[in-house]
Amino acid sequence: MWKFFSLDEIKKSLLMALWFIFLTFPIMVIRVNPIYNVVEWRWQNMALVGAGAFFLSFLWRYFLEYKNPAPSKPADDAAVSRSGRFSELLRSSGTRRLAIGAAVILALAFPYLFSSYQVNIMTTALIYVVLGLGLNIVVGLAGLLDLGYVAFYAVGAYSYALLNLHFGLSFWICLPIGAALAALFGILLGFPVLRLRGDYLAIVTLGFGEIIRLVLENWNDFSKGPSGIAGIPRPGIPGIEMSLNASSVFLYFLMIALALFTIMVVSRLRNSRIGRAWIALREDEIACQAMGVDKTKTKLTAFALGATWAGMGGVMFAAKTTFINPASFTFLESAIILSIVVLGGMGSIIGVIASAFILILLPEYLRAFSEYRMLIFGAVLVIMMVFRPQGLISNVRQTYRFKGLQENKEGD
Amino acid sequence: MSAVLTINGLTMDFGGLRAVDKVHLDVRQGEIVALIGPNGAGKTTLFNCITGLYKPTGGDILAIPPGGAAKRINGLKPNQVTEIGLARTFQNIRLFPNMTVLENVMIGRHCRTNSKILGAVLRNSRTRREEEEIVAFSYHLLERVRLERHVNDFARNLPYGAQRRLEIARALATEPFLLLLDEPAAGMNPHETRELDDLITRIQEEMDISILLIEHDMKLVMNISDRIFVMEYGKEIAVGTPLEIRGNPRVIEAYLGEEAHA
Amino acid sequence: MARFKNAQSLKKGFVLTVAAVAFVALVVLPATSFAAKDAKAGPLKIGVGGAHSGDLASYGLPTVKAVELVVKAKNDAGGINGRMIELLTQDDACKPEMAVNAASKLVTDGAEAIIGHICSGATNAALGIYKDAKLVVISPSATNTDLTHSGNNPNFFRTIGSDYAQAKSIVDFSLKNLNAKNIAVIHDKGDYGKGLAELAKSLLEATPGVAVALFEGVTPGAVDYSAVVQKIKQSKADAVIFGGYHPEASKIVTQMRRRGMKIPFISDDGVKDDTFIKVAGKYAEGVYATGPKDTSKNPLTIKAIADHKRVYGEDPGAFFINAYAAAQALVNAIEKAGSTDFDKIVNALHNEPVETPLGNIKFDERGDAIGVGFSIYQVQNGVYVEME
Amino acid sequence: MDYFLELFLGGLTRGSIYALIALGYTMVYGIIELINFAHGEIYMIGAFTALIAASVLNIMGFGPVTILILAMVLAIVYSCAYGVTMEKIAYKPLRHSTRLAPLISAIGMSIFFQNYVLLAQTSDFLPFPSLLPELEILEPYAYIIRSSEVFIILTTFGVMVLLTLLIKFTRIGKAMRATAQDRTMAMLVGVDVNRVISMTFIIGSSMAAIGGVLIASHIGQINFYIGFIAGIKAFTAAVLGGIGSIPGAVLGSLVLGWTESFATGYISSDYEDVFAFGFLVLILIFRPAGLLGKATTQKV
Repeated sequence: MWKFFSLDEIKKSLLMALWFIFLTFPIMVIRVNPIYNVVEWRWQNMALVGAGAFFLSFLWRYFLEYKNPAPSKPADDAAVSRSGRFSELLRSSGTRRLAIGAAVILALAFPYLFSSYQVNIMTTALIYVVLGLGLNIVVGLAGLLDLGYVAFYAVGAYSYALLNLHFGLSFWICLPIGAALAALFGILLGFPVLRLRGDYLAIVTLGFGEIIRLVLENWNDFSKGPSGIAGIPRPGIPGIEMSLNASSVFLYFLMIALALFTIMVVSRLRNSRIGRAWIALREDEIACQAMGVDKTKTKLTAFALGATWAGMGGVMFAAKTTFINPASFTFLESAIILSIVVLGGMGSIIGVIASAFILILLPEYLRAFSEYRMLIFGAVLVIMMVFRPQGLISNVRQTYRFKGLQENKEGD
Repeated sequence: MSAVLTINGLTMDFGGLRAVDKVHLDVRQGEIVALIGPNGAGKTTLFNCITGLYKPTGGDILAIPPGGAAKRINGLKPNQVTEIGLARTFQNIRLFPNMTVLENVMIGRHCRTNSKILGAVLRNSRTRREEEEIVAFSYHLLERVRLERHVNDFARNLPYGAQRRLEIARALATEPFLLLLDEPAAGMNPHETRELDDLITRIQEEMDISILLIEHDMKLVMNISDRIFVMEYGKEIAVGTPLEIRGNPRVIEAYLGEEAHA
Repeated sequence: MARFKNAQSLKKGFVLTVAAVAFVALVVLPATSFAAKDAKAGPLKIGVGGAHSGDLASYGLPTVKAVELVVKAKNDAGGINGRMIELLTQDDACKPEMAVNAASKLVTDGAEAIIGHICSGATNAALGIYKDAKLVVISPSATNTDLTHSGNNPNFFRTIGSDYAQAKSIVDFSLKNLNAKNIAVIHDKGDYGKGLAELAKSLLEATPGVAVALFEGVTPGAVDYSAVVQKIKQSKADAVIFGGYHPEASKIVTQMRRRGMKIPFISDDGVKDDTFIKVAGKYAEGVYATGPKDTSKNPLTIKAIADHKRVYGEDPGAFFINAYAAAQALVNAIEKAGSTDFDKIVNALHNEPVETPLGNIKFDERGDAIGVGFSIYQVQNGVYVEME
Repeated sequence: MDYFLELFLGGLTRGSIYALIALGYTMVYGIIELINFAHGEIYMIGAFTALIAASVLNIMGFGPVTILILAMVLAIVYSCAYGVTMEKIAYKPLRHSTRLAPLISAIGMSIFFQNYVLLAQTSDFLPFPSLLPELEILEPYAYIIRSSEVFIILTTFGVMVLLTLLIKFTRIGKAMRATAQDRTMAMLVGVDVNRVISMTFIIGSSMAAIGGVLIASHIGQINFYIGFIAGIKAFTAAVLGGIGSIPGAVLGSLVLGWTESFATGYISSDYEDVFAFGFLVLILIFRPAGLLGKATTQKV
């Protein structure tokens, strides 16, 4: 640590500061108003940038060094050995049970401890947990880079809104219908893109997401266009009248139930025949096929299942906001959900849950400096990727114990 | 002895380049057959044609499961070929690095099991039983290739020789009647090669699986093969027992000549 | 054969948990109720919701300042019926999903009436929550016709003309003053622009002898609009009505004029902006745009702007006057109602006129301010001039 | 026929605009296989730098030619500086991690830069002075084509030819090709891979800056979001043409420009982007590697 204050290091930081002063000069210091031909000089910003860059460059180099202790050692192994301790903690069933128990109690008591605003944003965060876990199937497990996941979210939301508007169908009927329609769209998208790999897949899915949004925006007769659909009912229980507060609490518990259901399904799938096939497909498509896995079927199930959760999330979203319009389903939304998956650690359930809470609640609690919220969001994405590219929780696989083996091990 | 694999006049073109030129080859039940030839002779391409990774330009590939009818397999997808009962390993190891050793083998069971999504979610007794069987079967295979101590390790952390053995176990998990090994001894030290020699023979004898292998290690080839096919520039130039091949002047010129240079 | 055991064994618990959650939810729910509305003793809290961050912040922040000015004046004069007013502000960045969170935060924090929100979509999303909480909402800028015309929102009022009123004045002007017979209607596919264009289109179609030559949307931010301009030319339209904002309008007008098309270009409030004139330069000359009636001569307007300059040191931004009027109307209604009872405030808003920069206003049965409407402006020598 | 010709020219302009940005995308992708989502933001920063420089120089009383040259040079310098800094901070530490990590990092950079300019400057649209001279010989054709359009089209093709020559014949070009083929191997035979990647970002950013100045003065206004919209389209164009291929990027951009222009002209502009993306999907179904991309048989 102390070597970071040597003359050499200070010189490096000074250079960095100078570089950033140069870099940010036109944008940070000068502000022009071409309408009135006025130029404003903000010299104080220059000092801020200089000081900030000077100190941050220390931190940057320190943490980068910390990440790669010795240049000879590949970064990958170092990361694994350190994350190992945490993973170990997660694996020991005692701690696990305790943690899960605490989480369940907190989740149940939450609406009675906090205000309805807190309940509301927690519901939003839970929707993203479900979305993150759903996309995790496609990206994290099956390794298919999907930049248009928001399309299925939109399908779910509009299914509920439109079916309710035209046919008066209730939330409870629309939830499975929304999920099924989204799954259908997942398969529809899946077919043409089966042959595409990597980045080609990425741009086509992105295009698909945009197409869905544009159709919703332009086809007024169908979707009411950009002005959206208002007055979508919140879910209720037949026969029980609920106040606003009660219905938001009810929605919260519904979301908890859906999230738990998602967690259960995803964690079971992950260690099943299908789940292993997804992971194998991600790891090596050719070897996977050669081992008897049907690529087409496996990819389509991943797309369809991933889309199903987005569809359910969409129905929930429509029920929560009671108003939807196409502006809620932009590429940025897909990017945020993808960030949740990658930040959490590809394929890790707990990681995805944690990162959904961080990424969705962080901006809410940053309301105080709301102007800087997206700036911070962008920076967090970069910093997380630089210092922890494998995500919060790296790949944890199921372990098996064999009786004969343990005895052997003791003999070692 | 009846054949398990018959290849007639197989041809594979890449653009204007003919990588495999009217090759005839057959593997009989219970045989260990080696396919040798200098680098670039088209051996791996031939493997890829057999296992469905490439679609051959011409010719026939017939797979004949023991006690079953012959099936023409050109143009089938790789997974369909595997389902019929042909399994392979790769020249440059292609394991699933971020899965555990056991899971790698479990993937091989995919085409022999059939639990669906619903089963996986409900975890009903049938699925649980199937899952138990998969684990037991896979563990048993790992014992066979002496990797049982590594079951829960990530495949990427295995030493090189162990990765080769794991690939064989994974292929065996698909219950093939013909195993195709692409340079199984590449990169192994003499001790590991001897172990491999033993392993291949045991697989053939104990599990009654026919084996077709590509190999450069002449000692291994001569030791274990019943017959040897030799390829050069996409063409088949000789067939025979190890003894016959050893004495074939054309092979010595083509193959061993290159060895001498190297 | 080795025996094995699956190390993960807590999946069974999930089913139980789900059941437990459902049970608890059902049992405890009826017990929860509102706690916020009883707090009548403390200060009177007014919520201000709208875009305070992101690219639309410049539309939302002036409203906060306007309300602050009105509230400060009222508090200095002793508050409403002895109660001091306290402001709660929440950002929605003009996004429906954030508006819902903002609205529920305002309700939770005990707001008793709302000024806002800014964008129609966000307002629409937030209204449901306010309606359930029985709070009056007055927006200075949400123009979507359905907000008042649908009849679903008895708690909603606004101090700005509806899109319908604006579309009507655009269409009337085009037909009567410009004698157009074959009109191309273009929009920017957005909430505001497309809504306006749709209304204009249906008004035109309802007029005998008038045809809609073309009805199309342009993609905002696209690098080039020449194809649409060609299409307008091809359609032989004798006027263009554009619904949307100035960045797209200036690109279209520039391309039209460069190609020698001299037909009138009539647009909306989103184009009545000085940036439009600066960007389009000489091509802006002659362009028509609707905007709120000019109230700059009203002494109350002059005073409000002077106050803003004194307190904040700069000229006020968009919707400042509308927000100022909204705050005055709200304060007046609460005062006249004598309480924060929902029905009484609503009644006062409909029946008790108040003197504001927008004139002496009260609200019609749908919630639109009576007498607040639009004028047509034209760019003449580089400035917008109100037409008679 | 006139109508067709005008749509054709409109599509050509549009395509050329996309191409100037798509070239940078395709270069970076070709060398390090990274979808540089923030490339559009570099273009936006180039345009802002030029606007700021031009305004300051204008107030200082410089002539139009000096302003054009200085603004262009400053835009290039700053775009390169931002491009290289971004590479060092957000991509270089990630060279050995999974494919997705740099992509997320790029999305983060894109969001960061947008908000950086939004906060430091403004969210409003700003008028951009038309820096390009009006060509007198084009005066009779003013109703059909503008000088700025001619500049953009010529620059696009000029840049394409120069880049192709650079990559084919110069030392750095050869080093780039080597790095693209096999980074480890290139390193072993003595190619300074870090320098090559920096050079790639410098060239890509310069093109973005040139594009930024030309396009902004053609359109006449900018804000912080222009880079994102144009960037997505340019990326689509690069993939359409076969990402990694320089003539492919130009061809893909032109095809995309024409698709949009003709779809608007003959069908409806309501769905122009739907046509653009739909066309992309269609092309990729039949040619999974894009128009000029090489369909590689995966080696086993």
